[in-house]
Amino acid sequence: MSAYAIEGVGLTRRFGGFAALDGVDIAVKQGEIRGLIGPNGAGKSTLIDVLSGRAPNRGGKVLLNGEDISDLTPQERRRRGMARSFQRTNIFPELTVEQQLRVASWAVAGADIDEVMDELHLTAMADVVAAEISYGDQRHLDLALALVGRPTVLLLDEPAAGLTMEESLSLARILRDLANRWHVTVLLVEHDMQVVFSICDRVTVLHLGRSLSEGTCDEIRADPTVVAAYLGTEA
Amino acid sequence: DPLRIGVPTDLSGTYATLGEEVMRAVHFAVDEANANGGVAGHKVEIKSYDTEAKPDLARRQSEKLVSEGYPILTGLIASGEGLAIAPLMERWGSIYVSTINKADELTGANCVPGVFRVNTQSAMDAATVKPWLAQRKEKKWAIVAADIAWGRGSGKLFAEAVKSVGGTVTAELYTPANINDFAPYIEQVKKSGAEGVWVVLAGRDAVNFAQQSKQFGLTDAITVAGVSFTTDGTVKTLGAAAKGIYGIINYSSTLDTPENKAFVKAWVAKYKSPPTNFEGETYMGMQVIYQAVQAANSVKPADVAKAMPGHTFDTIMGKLVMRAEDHQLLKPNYFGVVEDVDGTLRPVIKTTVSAKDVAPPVTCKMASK
Amino acid sequence: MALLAFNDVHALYGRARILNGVTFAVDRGERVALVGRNGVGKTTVVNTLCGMTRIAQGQIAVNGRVMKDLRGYIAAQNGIAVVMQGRGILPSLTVEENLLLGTATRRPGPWSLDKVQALFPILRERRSSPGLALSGGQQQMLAIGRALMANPDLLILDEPSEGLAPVIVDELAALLVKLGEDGIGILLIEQNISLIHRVAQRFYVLSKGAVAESGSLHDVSRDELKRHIAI
Amino acid sequence: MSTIAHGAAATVRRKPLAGAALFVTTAVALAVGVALPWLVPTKIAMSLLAQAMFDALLATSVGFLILQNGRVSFGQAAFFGLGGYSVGVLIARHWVAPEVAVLIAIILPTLVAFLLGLVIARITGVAHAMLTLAVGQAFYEVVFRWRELAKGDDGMSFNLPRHLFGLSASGLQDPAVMMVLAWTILVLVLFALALFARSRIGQIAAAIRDNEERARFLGYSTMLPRALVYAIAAFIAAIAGVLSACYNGYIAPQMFHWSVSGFALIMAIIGGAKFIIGPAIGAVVLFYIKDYAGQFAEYWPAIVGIILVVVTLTMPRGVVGLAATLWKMRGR
Amino acid sequence: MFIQILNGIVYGGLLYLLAVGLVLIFGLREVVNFAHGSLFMVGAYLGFTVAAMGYWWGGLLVSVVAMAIVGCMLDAAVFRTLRKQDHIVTVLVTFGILLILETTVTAIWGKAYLTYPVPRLLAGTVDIGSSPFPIYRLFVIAVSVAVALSLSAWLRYTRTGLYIRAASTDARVTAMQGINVDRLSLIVVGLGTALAGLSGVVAGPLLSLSPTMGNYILIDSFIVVVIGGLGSFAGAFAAALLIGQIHNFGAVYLPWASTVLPFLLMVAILIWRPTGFAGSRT
Ligand SMILES: Nc1ncnc2c1ncn2[C@@H]1O[C@H](COP(=O)(O)OP(=O)(O)OP(=O)(O)O)[C@@H](O)[C@H]1O
Ligand SMILES: Nc1ncnc2c1ncn2[C@@H]1O[C@H](COP(=O)(O)OP(=O)(O)OP(=O)(O)O)[C@@H](O)[C@H]1O
Ligand SMILES: [Mg+2]
Ligand SMILES: [Mg+2]
Repeated sequence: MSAYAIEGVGLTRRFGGFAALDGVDIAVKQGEIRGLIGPNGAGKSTLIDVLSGRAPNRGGKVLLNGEDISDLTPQERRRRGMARSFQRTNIFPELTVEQQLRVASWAVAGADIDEVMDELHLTAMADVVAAEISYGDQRHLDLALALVGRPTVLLLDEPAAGLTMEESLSLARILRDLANRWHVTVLLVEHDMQVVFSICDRVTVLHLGRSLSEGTCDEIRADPTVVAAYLGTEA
Repeated sequence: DPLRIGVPTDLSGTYATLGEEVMRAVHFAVDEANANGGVAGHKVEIKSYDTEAKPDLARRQSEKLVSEGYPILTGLIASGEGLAIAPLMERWGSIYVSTINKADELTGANCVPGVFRVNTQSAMDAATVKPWLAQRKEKKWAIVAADIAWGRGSGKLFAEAVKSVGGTVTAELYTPANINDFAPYIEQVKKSGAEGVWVVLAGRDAVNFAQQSKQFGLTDAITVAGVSFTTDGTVKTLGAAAKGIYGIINYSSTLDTPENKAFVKAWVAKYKSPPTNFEGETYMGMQVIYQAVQAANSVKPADVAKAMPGHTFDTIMGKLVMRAEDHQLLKPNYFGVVEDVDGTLRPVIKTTVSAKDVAPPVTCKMASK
Repeated sequence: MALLAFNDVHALYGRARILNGVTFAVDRGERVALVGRNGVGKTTVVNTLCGMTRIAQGQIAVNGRVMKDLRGYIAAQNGIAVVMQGRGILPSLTVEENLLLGTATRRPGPWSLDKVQALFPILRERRSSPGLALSGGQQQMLAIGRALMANPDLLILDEPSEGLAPVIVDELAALLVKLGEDGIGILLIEQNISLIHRVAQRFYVLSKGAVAESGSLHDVSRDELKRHIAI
Repeated sequence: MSTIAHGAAATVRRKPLAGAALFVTTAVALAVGVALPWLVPTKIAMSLLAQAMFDALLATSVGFLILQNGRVSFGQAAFFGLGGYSVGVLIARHWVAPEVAVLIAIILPTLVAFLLGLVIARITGVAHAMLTLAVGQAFYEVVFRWRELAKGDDGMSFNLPRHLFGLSASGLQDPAVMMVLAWTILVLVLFALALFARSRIGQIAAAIRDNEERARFLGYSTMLPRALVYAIAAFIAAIAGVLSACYNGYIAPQMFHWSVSGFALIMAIIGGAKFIIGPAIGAVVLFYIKDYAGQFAEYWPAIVGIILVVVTLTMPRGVVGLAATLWKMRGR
Repeated sequence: MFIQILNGIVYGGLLYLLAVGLVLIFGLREVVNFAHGSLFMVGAYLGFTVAAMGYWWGGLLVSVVAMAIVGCMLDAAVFRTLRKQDHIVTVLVTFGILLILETTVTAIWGKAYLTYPVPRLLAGTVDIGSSPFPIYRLFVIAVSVAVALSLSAWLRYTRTGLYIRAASTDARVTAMQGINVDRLSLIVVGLGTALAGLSGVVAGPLLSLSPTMGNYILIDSFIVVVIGGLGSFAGAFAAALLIGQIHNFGAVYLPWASTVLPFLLMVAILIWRPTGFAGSRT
């Protein structure tokens, strides 16, 4: 087995003449939580899209546990253990919370959903159709759909957005737990620096479609270019 | 007990205008009979349902009429409707007198004891063409026909007729039903260099084709003739655009027989305008039913059916025989042209082809039970 | 006279009662935060103002006038601009067209296309790309820019920091403070405590469909506020 | 963290008919079917009921596609007609044993629909409706013009064989027998659909209907389940077509016509397309409304039109939707 | 050949006039308007009645104005009431309206086919490449091109146009910008229906009038709308011209398949691009 759970080599994505991703390399070790930060429009979501098979990848390669999965469909990637959440909530509006989590679990051999519902405070609204729960709860649900069946690689696009501060921290705890206990590898896009710096092993900074720098949290926090371009007073 | 006639017909579908004519003629015949004390003492009653010219609905409505006590049926328009109910006559214990269906099969391959046809079938129309064609000077003909069984059959027979009189067919165009724009076809007729065009279209298609060819100057440039094309209804709609169009006429109010003159007179007195071809044919169907009832001296469909084959009927077209072998009424057919008659345009009969000359061959193998 | 005042408002979605007597007010030049847990009904407050729920009881007054008929466009015509949760970008319209929509009420004021584009340069750079093509954070900027284009008296922002990079959140904080100082009322619905503290002067805590707590932000620490929200 | 008890006051999911209730209802409905010949007074009433059942099957097929796939079909008559034509042509030509003809007539449309489903199911909304319309009309044009197959536009009558599956086939044209048969088939179909909706594959299909992209990211191939729903829907339409063709002893291109599909859709919506039983109820209601309006000769369309407008304005969720609402209110 | 192309443009133009009304109404109210064909038919009958008195252009005006009013009423009474319902439910209502309109027209004008006169000004033919071509058909082309140009300009360059495009994408968000979407949709549905009236009058002299005349052209118009990419005006124009040509050349070169060609084209285009020519709507 490869040392890297998920690896992207030379990832590129263009819209017309504009390169949203311009040959980005990224490699995340087994069980690592990798933060992915960068200014708005840096290409973070696009990177997740390319890794997860939502967007076509022109010219680069995606490796999952050392195996080239560039040509696989999203469903095939999911069956190999890669799961993702979405920045724009992407749920099943007409199904109840429980129904959709159940459907999610069937895809991965009937995993248990009670734990996920519990952790993400969805139990109380198990029987409510998703269109009628609040935005924050929908964000929870989106994340829960990704967590069902404990994937080996998790690609999360701003999971803490829309959550209360306290919930963000509880989310951070869950992720840390997943990584430590189950060796789940996480690639985490997040603008909430408290979350990023509290749980990430390493952080990659993306800027204008390129990887600007990579390092431990402390290294990144100390990098003046990152502070100027991105962190501001959060540093 | 009354003579009860069921009239399933198209009141809201493709042929709703014909259905309207059917109903008018039926009402006329009923009122006339009842004013004279009924038919052989039986008061005449009718009931009608809308079939939308759909076979399955024709079946359902006919069945309803029969079950409600109206076992003598008439008035269906589309051939498919007639063909759909024909096989059911025996089971329902009813009879059907066809007055508008043109498909040869109805009294040919698909004939059954309970079905009788009073109107002209396609084969009879075809036999009418040749005598007319022989006397025309146009030698190059184009054909524009509806792409259905009737149009294809008529078109083919016309092409054969043209060849048999030494002419050529320059274009054979079959148009889908209910299209809006005939321009591409008109353009092709023009380009083919035809001296005449033979049109096998009915209803809306006939009107649209005639109107658009007038606009393109086709009608003025070459001879236009057709079958079912110069019905009274179409001519009325088209107005001046119809003038000078030739065509097969199955019935015309201008027909010069004493019976017809009396009928037209009574009709005009009631409706202010002369009867159309479909009205004439439907009326004839009612005449046939009445006389069969008189002959049978019964209103039971089985008795009426027995009285029909071989019987000679006294109709507005003269004395006509219901052929026993296939239940087709042997009637004459006509060829005419649209002309101004007393200030209104009407198809006027120019050539009469006798019943004997248009009689179709018998193809029916009636399983007589 | 308050710009916006809710007086004991009870509101329902279908049969589900979400607001249970909400009372609060925002005045000119005031920067007010509305906070509360997920699903407590903060967005419902905004939706109610925009006529998207059924009001069973209570009143909403804008500029001292009690609103009888609350339909979607009425709040905006009364000088209230909303940055919606989920942003409400029109995906097939260009960025510039999205901004121009903000001026539908034709209210005069300091904000123009130029000024908004100067504030968020990306909105100029991408002015002719469809709204759909923007990244999440860029869409948030567009939503804020569009609300500014309306030159509102009252600006309501439903979780505006969501998806924004920290530097931009800094800028947003400064902007909101400045707007308030210019006399505009600000109603800020937020989860980001630090942003609340930087921007707002007063706060209301929503809980169980009603205002459970309120006060001045000078008097409470971040931790206290967090505890309030968690009730 | 405390649970969010308050906010979750929103609508609670409609629990599907509990298992036992479903079986009991089905059993009762089947028993009613057996008793029908004693309940229905006249032959013509039986004949009408039988034909209403054909409509109910077709509408159920359309409704099922909406419910499970979220796709509006404007061409379900294609499978109705295909079933009818297959059985009619094969029996008339004596190409295969009549039993085989019936089987082919049901399997062929199902297969065709499955293959079509693989291609067109990814298209949604109005475009999908138009596509299915195109498919239906293409079949219509073919049988309309292919005179050698079944006499083109005139349609073709055919005689049933003496025996079918060892039973006397003439019963198929007897209103009493056909009424009971069609009723029983409808009940069984509805029962099977209810089971399908609760099954795993049924719920997965519902998820795919709701959000196809996310379903793929959960690991599902979305093509097969959708095509399967198409196939099931076509299967039901084909049964209706076979029954109708056998009962009438006649097939005509109108079986494929878009107006048949359109009316089936209307029936499904009037009844309530969000309920499995809705379309069947809608079909029966509309069938009798239309039959009744027939008394008003050519004015019947206006009567039906007014009823459609009134029904949709007053009960947008259909007859069954209204009934469900009333039932809920009674519970309060 | 050239004449055939011209004929294709005539039919395409007619389809465009009808389709663009469908697009307008679909955009704002998300209503798939099955009554559109019968509104076209009513427009034709209204115009016919006035034209039969000798005022051809008066008929045009009366029809357009009357249909605009009908459209506004339809929007206020029906579409507004149903705006929160599933789109499929509104289809049912429009179908009901279709049935009512057809029956009403039958009761007033009868079932017989009527022919609409050509205005004196546009009667006769001109020779195009030595073949006579009706002047009236050139007029049809002119009308549809004029409508296409002015409509796109209006939608592209005016504020109301912007609001309409916005409301067609998301009525809720548009309303929150202070735009009265109900009033906007009154304009839009009124306009769309007026265009149906206009096309009814314009088509009148080409076709015969009957209560069901709308049904024979509605499906072609729907195909145009779908191929164009729902809600797209430019797409509808391109699609209308394409279908017009297909219709003509199909009749000449592939007569046996001419009726299914538009369908086949639609299938091909949708499989290639599931949202049609210009579709980006989701
Ligand atoms: N469909 C598209 N067409 C054109 N450009 C696009 C499209 N989608 C994204 N982009 C552009 O690609 C760039 C990267 O977008 P992406 O969504 O990956 O940013 P991001 O890093 O996730 O930003 P954010 O933090 O705001 O979510 C942005 O400049 C965006 O405008
Ligand atoms: N359309 C709807 N129909 C029924 N109930 C709804 C609807 N929208 C929201 N709700 C319910 O109303 C409650 C309040 O929702 P709201 O969106 O106002 O919460 P919020 O405070 O804004 O939460 P968040 O912080 O997650 O955005 C929630 O419990 C939700 O379930
Ligand atoms: Mg992003
Ligand atoms: Mg909210």
